[in-house]
Amino acid sequence: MNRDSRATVVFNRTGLILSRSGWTLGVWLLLLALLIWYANLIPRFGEFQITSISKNSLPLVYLALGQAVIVIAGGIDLSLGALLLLSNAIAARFMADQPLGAVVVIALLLIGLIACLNGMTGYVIRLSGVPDIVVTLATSYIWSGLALWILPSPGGGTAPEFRWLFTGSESGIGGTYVLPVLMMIIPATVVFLLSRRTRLGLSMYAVGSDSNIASLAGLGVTRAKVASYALGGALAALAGLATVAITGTGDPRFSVGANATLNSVAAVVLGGIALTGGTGLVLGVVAAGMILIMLNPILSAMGINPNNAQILQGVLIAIVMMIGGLAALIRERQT
Amino acid sequence: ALPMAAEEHTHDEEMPEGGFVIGVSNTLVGNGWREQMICAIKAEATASGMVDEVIVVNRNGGPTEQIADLEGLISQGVDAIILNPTDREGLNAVIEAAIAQGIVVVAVDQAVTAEGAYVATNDQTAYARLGAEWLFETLGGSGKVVEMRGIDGVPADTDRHNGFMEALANYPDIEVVASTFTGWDPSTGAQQALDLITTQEIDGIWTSGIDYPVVEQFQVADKPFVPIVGADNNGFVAQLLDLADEGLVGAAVTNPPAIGAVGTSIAIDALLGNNPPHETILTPKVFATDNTDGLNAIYAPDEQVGWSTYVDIEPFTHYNGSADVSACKAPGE
Amino acid sequence: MNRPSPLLTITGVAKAYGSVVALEAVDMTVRHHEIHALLGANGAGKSTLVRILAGVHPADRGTLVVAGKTANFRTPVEAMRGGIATVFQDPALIRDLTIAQNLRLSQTNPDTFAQWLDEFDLGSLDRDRMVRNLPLDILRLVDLARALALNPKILLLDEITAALTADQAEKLFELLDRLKSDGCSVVLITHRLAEVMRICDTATILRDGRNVAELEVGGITQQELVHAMLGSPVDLAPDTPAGIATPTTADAEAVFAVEELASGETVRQVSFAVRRGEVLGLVALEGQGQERVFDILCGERRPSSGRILIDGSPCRFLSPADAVRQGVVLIPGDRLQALLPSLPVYQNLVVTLITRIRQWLGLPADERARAANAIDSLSIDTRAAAQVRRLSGGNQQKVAIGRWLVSGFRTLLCFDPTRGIDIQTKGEIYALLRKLAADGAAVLLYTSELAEIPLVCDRVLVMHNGLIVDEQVAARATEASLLTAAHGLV
Amino acid sequence: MVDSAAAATTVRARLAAKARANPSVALGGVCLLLVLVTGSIEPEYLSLNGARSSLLQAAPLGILAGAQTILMLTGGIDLSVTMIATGSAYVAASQSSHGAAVAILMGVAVGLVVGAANGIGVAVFRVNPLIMTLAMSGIMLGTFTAWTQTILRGSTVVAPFIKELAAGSFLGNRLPYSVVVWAAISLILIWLLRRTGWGRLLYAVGDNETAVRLAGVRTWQVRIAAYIAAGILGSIAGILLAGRTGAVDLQLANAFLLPSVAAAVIGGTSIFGGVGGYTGTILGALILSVLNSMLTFLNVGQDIQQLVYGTIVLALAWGYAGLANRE
Ligand SMILES: Nc1ncnc2c1ncn2[C@@H]1O[C@H](COP(=O)(O)OP(=O)(O)OP(=O)(O)O)[C@@H](O)[C@H]1O
Ligand SMILES: Nc1ncnc2c1ncn2[C@@H]1O[C@H](COP(=O)(O)OP(=O)(O)OP(=O)(O)O)[C@@H](O)[C@H]1O
Ligand SMILES: [Mg+2]
Ligand SMILES: [Mg+2]
Repeated sequence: MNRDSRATVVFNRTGLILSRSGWTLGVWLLLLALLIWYANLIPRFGEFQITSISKNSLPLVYLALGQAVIVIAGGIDLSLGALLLLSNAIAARFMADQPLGAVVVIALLLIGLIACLNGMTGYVIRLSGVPDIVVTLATSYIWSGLALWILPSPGGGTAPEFRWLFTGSESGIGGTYVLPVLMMIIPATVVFLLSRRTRLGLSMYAVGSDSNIASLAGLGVTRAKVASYALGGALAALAGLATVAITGTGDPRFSVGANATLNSVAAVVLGGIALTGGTGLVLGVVAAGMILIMLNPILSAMGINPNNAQILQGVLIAIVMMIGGLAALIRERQT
Repeated sequence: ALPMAAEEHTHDEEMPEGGFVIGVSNTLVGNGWREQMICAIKAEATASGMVDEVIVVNRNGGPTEQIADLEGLISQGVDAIILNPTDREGLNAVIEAAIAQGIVVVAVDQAVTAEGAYVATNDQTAYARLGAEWLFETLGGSGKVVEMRGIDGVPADTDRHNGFMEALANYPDIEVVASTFTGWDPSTGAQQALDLITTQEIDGIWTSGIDYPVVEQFQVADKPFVPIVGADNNGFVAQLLDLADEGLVGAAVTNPPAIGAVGTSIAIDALLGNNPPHETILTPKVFATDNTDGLNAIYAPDEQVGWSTYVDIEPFTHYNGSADVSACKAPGE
Repeated sequence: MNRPSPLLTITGVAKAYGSVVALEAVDMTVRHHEIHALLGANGAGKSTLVRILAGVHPADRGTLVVAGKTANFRTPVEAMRGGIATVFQDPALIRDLTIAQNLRLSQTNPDTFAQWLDEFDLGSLDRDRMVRNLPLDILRLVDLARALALNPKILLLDEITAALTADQAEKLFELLDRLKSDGCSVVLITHRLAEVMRICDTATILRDGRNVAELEVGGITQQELVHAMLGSPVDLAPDTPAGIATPTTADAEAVFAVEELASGETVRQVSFAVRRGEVLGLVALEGQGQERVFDILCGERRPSSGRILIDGSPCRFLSPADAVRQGVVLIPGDRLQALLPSLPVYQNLVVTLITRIRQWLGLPADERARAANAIDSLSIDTRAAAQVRRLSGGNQQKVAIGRWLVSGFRTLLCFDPTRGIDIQTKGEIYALLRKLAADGAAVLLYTSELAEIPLVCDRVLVMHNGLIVDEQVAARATEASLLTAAHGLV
Repeated sequence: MVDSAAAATTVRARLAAKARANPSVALGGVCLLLVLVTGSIEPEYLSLNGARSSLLQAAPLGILAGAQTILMLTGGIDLSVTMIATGSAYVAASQSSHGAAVAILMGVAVGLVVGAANGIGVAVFRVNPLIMTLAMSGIMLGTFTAWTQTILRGSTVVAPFIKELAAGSFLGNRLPYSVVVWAAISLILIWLLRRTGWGRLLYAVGDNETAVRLAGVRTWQVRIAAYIAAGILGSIAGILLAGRTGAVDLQLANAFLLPSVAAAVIGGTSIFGGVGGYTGTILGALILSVLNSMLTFLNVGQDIQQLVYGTIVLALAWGYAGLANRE
């Protein structure tokens, strides 16, 4: 009897976790299915492909994690792509021909700097009462301008060991998959634990869910907001560093940043985080980011021409979201 | 020095006779020039008779996305890759990895510095220099001109700006009264042109390819035309022909997307073991309003305004002019 | 002079929200070992005072002295450290998190919390449940237990009993008595004067942002309390008292009826009919399926079986729009569901007039007159009419009712329309419901205040566990008879 | 000393109060200030020609921002509106051989269809508008890229009538027709928002959809109509743009996406719905157009341009929020 009830508890608990993280699981399964499909489409699927997929997804995964944290705390950041540009530009400009030690110092400083910059953005949003989307739209111009000013044309570089750290190879290609996979798992886990297991993380959920209630409950709304933007900024800086590691150069083009921002929002939504804030797990976002990066090569391997691939990608996102919407509707009607 | 790849090839003695698979990587969707480039690649592949399949990957993105696409093409086992690179150096590692696997890699439109890669580009410095020289000459060596550039920080724009400045150095009496960035965007360029021609005395305009919207603004503002330099856009060529009576003087400088076909032709040559030169740089041609026959020859009345009219590039291309390119058919399609 | 100094002294506290003056100047003294009632009509400023004491908003003027020390709380945390714990008028729990996570956020000791919760037999409540899935009464008790876990010197309770069932309230009162003897003072806000009479020692009465009286509860009657609150004596019964169902209503045809309505496990078998000119009451303990019944009747949800009949002919509601077109309209329990908070009162009232595409390109010619009529007949206080969110709760409730007066209806579904409403407004609402019925409407009224039943209804149904278990004639129904039935003891 | 300081504060307070009571006046002041700054950079700008050129630019932007305004009032947004504009322009241009009327109708049909699809996605399937329209923009880009090589192949020179409508002027070449089109659309929009049931429902749905649904309104109809209206406005803006540039390619309206949102926001429309109006948006569009001209005349690199643009947009939004929140 005692055993029984414990079993029920465990069962209920599993059911609870499943129902609450169902979307996250679903996205990971979708990624898995796509990869298996892909592996069967191409002549050989081995370490090269695994490394390729994991390292190439890094920048978007970082950016999407950052966006996820900000969205969970009730914001949205259209400047993340521009911050990626800025980080990429500064890194490439100042890391070129530097020894590893200096490169690491620059990387750490850069993460701190951009975290501060974006934390400031979060503070301005609280202070001014201007909606997040507007403030970050404006700052996206400012950061892109700054990136272009620092690195007027593509170029610069970084230390080979630094490239190895993110890509598993000093040349940026064909290395071991262990490092890129670790570089994906570690930050994702850290962000996940931070968001679910610490008070600061939970207060981000709280503020995103209802900032009035959060302040009634005695939480620092401004602190949570600023922290979410700072964390998002730090992750955008990391994305810029990953970019410099993968490409070995800096590229200050506005369009690259804008494109990255839109992808990060798409990954967040696909990853199961509602743009209304306060809900969702950041882990789904990792798979969603990988899907968005890999979809193009996969569709091409399926023999789909790029225009149709473009259409298909849009349709896929829309349909996934429609299924989500319908599911919510049906749940509401039934329970 | 020949790269390792050549060595690998030597031990399958008999050279392949065709049946190639060509991968194409592009990172700008919906851009007319790039679309025409892809069509030129397909048309040349078809015309060559040596290619079985052209696999195109295309999306909006930067070097990171392009690396993912290139590695995808490598995984698919293509024989050659033609890419319009997003970065001069950032793709080198993956390009060199492809070459190491025996894949022929041709960078078109923009150069890459990867060892062993083939490069086929239009000479952007010359593009600007030739056009600017024509303009300054037409103005009699003195006057106020506007430089309408592309996107700040993009290598092609930097090269063109350098070419423009080279030409300018020889004409001390030419004054650049304004220098704008159109972002290669027609509506932005149109607005800037309108702002400038309605407020300033201007004797000539050099554009980095946003040309027909600028000509259009003279009509909007109801101002007399000034000499203008543009690219070989069909719409601009049509204006040069049609508006000559109304006093339009101008020059179209070629910047052919058929560079994609050139790259294809080089790739096939390389696959056949013909060892083509690693660098091919096309020097632009200038078609000015005083050369009506030349303009008429490149004008393609059935094509869209953004169509680059200069499609046949001897000795590289084998298709049958604009019609084949515009059909945009890869082998087997 | 060895009388101990008071625990809390408030002097001259004032607060304005923009142009709305919520508190003009309030003085109040809470002594040690007392339960202090804070009374006043809707909008008198009670919750505003609570928010100031709790450190949510700063006061514009005035001083707070807590246990002899001048306090200047800038954040809720500072107030908590100063010994003040608060249960606000609306749950202060994050809906998207679990209870455990909410506790974590507020750094509540889970064991102490569990002990307090157990006072209400909720010790086994699953901490991993999402707050959004919990019923309101549980949420209020969670809020309370969380506040108590702070071990406060002063406990502020803003209308906590409004959402509690009778036995929960009873347990609460026992608990408050014990707290009092343990040295904690309580400030209790409620609109139920019986509760004040039952457990409070002292009452401070606010009217229009000023304290108008401080009374020892021991020596006075409810009528005197009401008089102090409103400044004039008020008759607690409505103008047109409901009698035993008059022959006319008994014979009148059923305007609206349901037959064997069911929805999953929640609603198992519900049949009844509301006649023209009748107010039909419905009572139930918390969570017996009454919410679901209302959801189905208003078209928000579809039943798993059963029929809805209007004038005897069956009809299906796919959405509230269908119901509204048949004249079946809802005043929801949560008034936020019926209001456009940032729009003016006027827009809120006339929104019911444009429900069809063919009305999109114009505006009804008589809408101004209709809206003015509704404002008049409900005497809505329009001083803060530019944004409904700035109205007091009672006036908001009136707007929620008023929008149906503007468009007209045949069947009115009211879900607890007097929750959190002051006594005068309550009387007005009773009278209004009677009048609407007298004018030919059919009214279905769910209420959590059993004392209302004989005042407004003709008949009353009692629901228990998804079934209608009893029907009584309202005039003869007593709280005891209704409660017995509501517990399923018939 | 103290007195004058006090006087200064009261004056400022009174000014602030006035600005709050009538935000359009404050925005108009900002616009005027920008015009003067631009004029100080390029004196010729302060002429009839300068004004005409700014208005010509503001017209399509203002119309696109009108689309965003309608949607933002309901708590929505349309990131596909510039793709709709481009697509409509493309269709109109390629159908120009059939005459201007057919071309315009076909163009507007694009906005209608895409708008309806967006609306169904958002209103019926409850997809977040940001994502729905982002996906739609990708779908359209792919579709039109494919179509330019197939069914839409051929000339994209626009019909003379459209050209005249978009770029021509009358009254001695002073008043552009496109500004007249914009003015007409503005009047219709303002009328719709202020004087019709649909306009009222837009605000209501943006404020609290549940309350509107419980009031008996089929809110999905309101939303779908809003997306269709936005699509049609996008089409009109696209066709005007096509007329301006004389011919069309697939990048035609790209540059207007973020400014169309910014113009509505600067004009005081809340991105969360329920608050705002088109009058402010008109001024927002004018401000951004003047700002663009200013950047052209500044003759600086794109880095500095982006810095200036971002800073001014932020300052304007902040200033406006400061006014609105001070109560
Ligand atoms: N955030 C706010 N902004 C503007 N006005 C407000 C705000 N909160 C309250 N008010 C106004 O202040 C006055 C007092 O409100 P308060 O909530 O304190 O009343 P109350 O006595 O608690 O009423 P009830 O019994 O209905 O809860 C009301 O007129 C109300 O409209
Ligand atoms: N649930 C629904 N699903 C699909 N279409 C619907 C739905 N309800 C209404 N429609 C359609 O929407 C349009 C407008 O419907 P609506 O009922 O609001 O119009 P109306 O002007 O109120 O007409 P009527 O007075 O006849 O009810 C009609 O074409 C109708 O068929
Ligand atoms: Mg209150
Ligand atoms: Mg109907």
